[in-house]
Amino acid sequence: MQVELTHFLVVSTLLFSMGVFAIVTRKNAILVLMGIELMLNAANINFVAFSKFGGFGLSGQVIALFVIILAAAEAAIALAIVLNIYKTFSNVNVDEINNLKE
Amino acid sequence: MSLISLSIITLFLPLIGFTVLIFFGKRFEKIYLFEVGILFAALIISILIAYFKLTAYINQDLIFAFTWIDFGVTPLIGEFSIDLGIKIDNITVLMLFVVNLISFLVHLYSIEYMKGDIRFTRYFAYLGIFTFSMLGIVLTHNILMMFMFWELVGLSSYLLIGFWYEKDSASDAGKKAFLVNRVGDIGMLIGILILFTNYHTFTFDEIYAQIAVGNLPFDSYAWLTASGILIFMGAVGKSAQFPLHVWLPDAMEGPTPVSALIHAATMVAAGVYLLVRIFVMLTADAMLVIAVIGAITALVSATIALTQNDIKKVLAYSTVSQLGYMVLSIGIGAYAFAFFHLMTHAFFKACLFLGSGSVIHAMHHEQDIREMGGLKKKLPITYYTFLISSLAISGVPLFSGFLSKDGILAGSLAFGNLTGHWLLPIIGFTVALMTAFYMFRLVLVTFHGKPRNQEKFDHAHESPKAMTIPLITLAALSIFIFYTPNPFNSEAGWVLSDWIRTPEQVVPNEVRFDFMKSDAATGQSEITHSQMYTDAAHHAHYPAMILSLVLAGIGILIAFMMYVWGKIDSEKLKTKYNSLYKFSLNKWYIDEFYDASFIAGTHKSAKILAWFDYNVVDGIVNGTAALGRFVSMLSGWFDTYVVDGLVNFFALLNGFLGLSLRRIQTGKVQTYVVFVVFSLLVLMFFFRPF
Amino acid sequence: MEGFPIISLITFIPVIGMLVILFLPKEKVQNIKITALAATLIQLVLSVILMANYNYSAGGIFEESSFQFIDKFRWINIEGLSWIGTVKIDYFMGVDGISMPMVLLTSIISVIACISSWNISKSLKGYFALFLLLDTGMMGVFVSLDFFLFYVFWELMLLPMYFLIGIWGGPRKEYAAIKFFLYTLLGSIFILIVMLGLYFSAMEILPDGQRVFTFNILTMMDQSNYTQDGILSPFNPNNWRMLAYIALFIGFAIKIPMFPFHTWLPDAHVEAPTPISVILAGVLLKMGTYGILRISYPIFPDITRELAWYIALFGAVNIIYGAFVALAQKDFKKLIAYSSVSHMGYVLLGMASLTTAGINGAILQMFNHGTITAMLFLIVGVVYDRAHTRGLNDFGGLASQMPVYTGFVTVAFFAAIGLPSLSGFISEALVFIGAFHVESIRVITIISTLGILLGAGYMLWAMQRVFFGKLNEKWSGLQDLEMREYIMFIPLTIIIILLGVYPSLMLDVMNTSVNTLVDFVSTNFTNISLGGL
Amino acid sequence: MSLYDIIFYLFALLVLVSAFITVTSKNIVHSAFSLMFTLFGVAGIYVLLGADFLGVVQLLVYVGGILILMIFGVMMTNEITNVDIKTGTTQVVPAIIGVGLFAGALTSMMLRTGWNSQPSENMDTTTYAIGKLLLTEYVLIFELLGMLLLVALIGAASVARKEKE
Repeated sequence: MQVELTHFLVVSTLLFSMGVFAIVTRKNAILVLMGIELMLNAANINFVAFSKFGGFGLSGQVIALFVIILAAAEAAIALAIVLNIYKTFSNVNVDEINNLKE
Repeated sequence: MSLISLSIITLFLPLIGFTVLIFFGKRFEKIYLFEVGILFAALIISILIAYFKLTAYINQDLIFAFTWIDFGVTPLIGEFSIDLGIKIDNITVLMLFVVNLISFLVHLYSIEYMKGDIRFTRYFAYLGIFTFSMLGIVLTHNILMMFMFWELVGLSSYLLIGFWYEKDSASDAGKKAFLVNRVGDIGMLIGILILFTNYHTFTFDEIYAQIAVGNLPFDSYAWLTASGILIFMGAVGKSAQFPLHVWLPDAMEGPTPVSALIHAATMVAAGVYLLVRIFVMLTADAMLVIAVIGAITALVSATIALTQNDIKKVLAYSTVSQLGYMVLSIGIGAYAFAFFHLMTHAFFKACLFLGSGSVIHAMHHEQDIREMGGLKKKLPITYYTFLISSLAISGVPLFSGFLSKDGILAGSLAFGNLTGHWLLPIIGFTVALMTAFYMFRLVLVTFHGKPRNQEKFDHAHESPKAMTIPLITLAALSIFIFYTPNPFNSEAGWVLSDWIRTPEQVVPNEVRFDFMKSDAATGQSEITHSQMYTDAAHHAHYPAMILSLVLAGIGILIAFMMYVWGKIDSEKLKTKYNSLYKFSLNKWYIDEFYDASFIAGTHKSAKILAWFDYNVVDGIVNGTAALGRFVSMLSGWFDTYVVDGLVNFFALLNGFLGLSLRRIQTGKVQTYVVFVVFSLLVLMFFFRPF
Repeated sequence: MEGFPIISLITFIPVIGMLVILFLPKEKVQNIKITALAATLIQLVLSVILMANYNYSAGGIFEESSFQFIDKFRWINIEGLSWIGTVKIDYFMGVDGISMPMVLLTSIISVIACISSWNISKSLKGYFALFLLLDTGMMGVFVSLDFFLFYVFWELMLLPMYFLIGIWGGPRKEYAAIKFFLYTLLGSIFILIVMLGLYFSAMEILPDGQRVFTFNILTMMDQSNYTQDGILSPFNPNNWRMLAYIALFIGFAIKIPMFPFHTWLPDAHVEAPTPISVILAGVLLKMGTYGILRISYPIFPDITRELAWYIALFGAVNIIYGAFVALAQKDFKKLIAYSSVSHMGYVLLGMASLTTAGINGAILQMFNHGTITAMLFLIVGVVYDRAHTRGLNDFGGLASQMPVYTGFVTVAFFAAIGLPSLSGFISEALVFIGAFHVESIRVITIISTLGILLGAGYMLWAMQRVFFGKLNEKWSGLQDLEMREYIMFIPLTIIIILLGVYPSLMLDVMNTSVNTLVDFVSTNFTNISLGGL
Repeated sequence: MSLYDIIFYLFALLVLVSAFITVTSKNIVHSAFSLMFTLFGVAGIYVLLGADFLGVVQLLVYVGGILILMIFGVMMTNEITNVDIKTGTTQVVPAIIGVGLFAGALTSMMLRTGWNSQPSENMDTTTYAIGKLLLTEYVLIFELLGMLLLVALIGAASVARKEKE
């Protein structure tokens, strides 16, 4: 079976689903973050794949590059927030931090 | 300097005095001397004016006028403007002299009389503004300006009567004076309006010129008569004629020099002065009304004066009575005597009041003559001046009162003869009798006999010079020699033969008295302008003189018999004619009648209207508001329970749904993500491309 | 003065002051007060400049060319509105002899009221901001020559007044404020209806030849500008003009206030703080009579002639009724309030005469009543500030305690009574002269003269109760006037005496216009036959 | 099956397996390490897709930067002495159902869509072209991202810093 666009897309879909799974199930905030990274990577794979197969030139790659930069920034901020949460609640378990309820 | 500028100066001098005293009165204690000095200057100037006018310009009137308000060309009545100005004729200068002289003497007198009063300079300021307003009345050449100054003297009278406003009776009297005068002024105002509406001018001479050419108000004699009577109403108020005389006796609450100046000599005579001014436009009917009012006034007040015990009240009623004489005199056409009596009365009545002031001063503000007696020894100067003035007012020969009063009585007799109105002379002579009686009652009870209140008597003492000099001056002026060389014939004197001329009336012949008709007139030299009337008056002269002498003698005799010789017991008379005595003592119950009718009626209607205002007019407003509130309450109820009820129902429904959905809200982000995922699935299902 | 928008400046100076005040912090009490005073003072100075440059021989009333200091430009310009067509509204201001005295009065009273507001302590910033807004509203009413603009200012004045009474007033302030507001609003509705009726009846020809409906008051005065079938057109044989006149009259009469629409006045006065009472009596009441002279008379000369008798009748009722009710009052301020009702009756009577003297007297009476009543309310304010009561029977003998104050009171009271040499006399006299001249209302005039007796009655009685008699020991601590009060009283006293002695100062200003008005009202709109009514 | 295909499947397997370990591992350190492999695999896929520059960047930024950062985060938020760094899971069952359905649906969509794919010819190096693009067409976004990074840096520093006592 010749590797085509669909293959890449399936891989990215599965990777994305796993990211979602991580976000939904894990208690630790850092793991949630990792899930997000997975999702971003999945999206990036799509960008690059479309860039190659869709005839869009290099734009997809450039966007992917931007997404990486965003991810880096996001990771930095998010970790800083996690540290802060830790300082406040003495843990980083997302399910115990339900201040949004009230 | 022309006489005009001199008279303007003398007009404004007292006003300057008033202004200075009002503004600087507190700072300088002696500033009242400024006012007295100013009055002295005014007196000198008025003497100069009188001298020049009566010599150089004796037959020439001086007029100065300027446009006060210019209306330009108006659409309805064309060009018109309101002019103010002054007119100087013989009457003016005489009056100017009288006012300034008495005013100056009263100022002088007041220095001692008012000494120690807390509002001493204010008193002089008020006198200043009074003098100013009075001179304004005297000098004016138009009726509007006269009305304005008329009101201003009302103001100064109000202020001076209520000068001791701490006493309720004083402030009441001031208010009463002002309001009663206003009643008359309303009539005067309407009269002025009638004239102005027809002639578009306020100037006396222009109005008379129009009437003279047969231009009648609203083309009817009735309106001419009406305007005359209405303007006379102003005089009724100011000169305290019946039925508006009630304010004058009450006005005695003011300081006594004020009573002398304002309520005896000058201001109350302004009414007569007004009549003198409008004499030429009075129709026969109007004159008859005036004569009757004058006669009634003279009679009513003379009867009241008989029984009063307050020295000032007696004098007040005698003033009203004498003013009645003057008004009567105008009414019967004895123009010259009216003005002559005004002058003579001004002097002797001022003297009487100042004399009474001297007595009151000596008796420490005791005014009841029953507490006096025997003061002759203690107050000789006061006594003799008082006596001279009493003789004058009683119509005893050699004194001024005789000259003028005799003329009036002769005139009334002639008038009765010519027209058949005999009641007028009868009243006139009756009043002459009463006058002599009550004046001598006053003199005898006050100065003769034994002191009734020994303590007060012991403390009595003659007044200081500043008070006696005016007394002496005024008493001297009550002697015949200043007016005529012949004590029995006033017409021989310079006042009547040279200075005062009766002008010819301007009203159409149809509405004049027969004897005043223009064909009955014969030139300017006679006192009454009408030959027929002059003849009649000459015929009546001796009978009137003899009759009045006899009556005055009888009056004085009765007074002596009652109060000196004790031949007639006054107490017995009192009990015998108790109801009559009470009637007179209570002033014919006129005040009570006014209180019960007009004043109570006004207050009652004020209360009713106020009630009407609060409850009906405002009630309608508030009722409308209440109705509005009720409707809005109804709609509010509808809104709350029906319209809003529906809304609330949905809200409740939502709330219920929300409550049940609330369980989903865990606050955990992850749960939300699960929902997102599920929702995405659902969306994907719905929007699936296959 | 060509090109310099002095009228607009006079009108909007207070608004500028208001903006400045709004930017000031509320702790800077002194700055706020001084700003307000400066705004009103500048307004006064400009008004005096206006007066100095005023041409006495220009008539105004109905022709734009003889109005002075005109500010005019298109304000609202909306084209092609479905059935209404083009809406063009002018910003049109100018003065003539009728408005000039009112402009001067408004600026004088504003300054006095501003000084009188000095001891207001409660939320000062809001007070002065509203006060200045009120000033603009009043001034605008007196200079507007466009009905729409007039109406805008008329309403603009209402709102600050409501708050000034409702927030800074006495114990029943809410009641009084709402009553005032609703009552005046009711009148405004009548005015609005008539305004719209007139708008759809009169057309203006623009320079480019286009005919558009207009709110221009001067256009509405010319018979030839009316369309044949306009609802308020004189050519229209229905009676709408009569009804419109009555509606308009009621709208203005509420402001005067005319019996039986007067009951808001005593309540508003009693509850309002002193400076607001001063404004209310000094300026606001004049807006009603001014409106009648400016709008009702020249736009409806036909109806005016027909109904003059009734106006005179209501004038007489106002005079007598107001005086009687005043006589029964026990509250000093209420007494003055009812005396206002009585005095405004003279204005109505004078206007109803349709003669030069009568209308001159009416306008002069408007001015004089403004100054005199302002002073009377200040007088009540002085005694209320010190004694915290206004009951006439609570006092007595104040003349001994406060002699200077009593002096000013005497001037004001006698001016109100109509004593010659004080300003009240001449205006009342002119009113009587004018009214007596007209045969149909002569009897009414004679009855009205009773008012001067009753007026003297309640004034002197009040004077006696408050100032004469023995001094009540309770009041032996009352102070006489202070400097600020002198500053308020002296200018008013000077005006009162000056106009009493030489009324031509004011009469010359208005006389040409009044002549024009009388001529206009008695000659125009004549060839129309009115059916019925 | 060409070499290209084999390499793709290897990398795909690496990515998916290590990702699975990442999301399921109880030990957070294991998760982190398997994430490294995932990222590495993704980098390989990039290279396979002809995005060599991006693959390098992926390695540098993710593996060299983000991952290190995360491990630091793990260590700073768990007591390091506690060797057993484990974390719990929650709502596993709904997640499995939901995510399974989601993945299934998405995959089926991917498979059933008729992609009009036209593989472009391989470029020699993309670095030059990307650099050109960055400084021409995307220069604004590029600059903005630069700003964003700066802001993120400062923000992270300020959020994470110790509060003053």
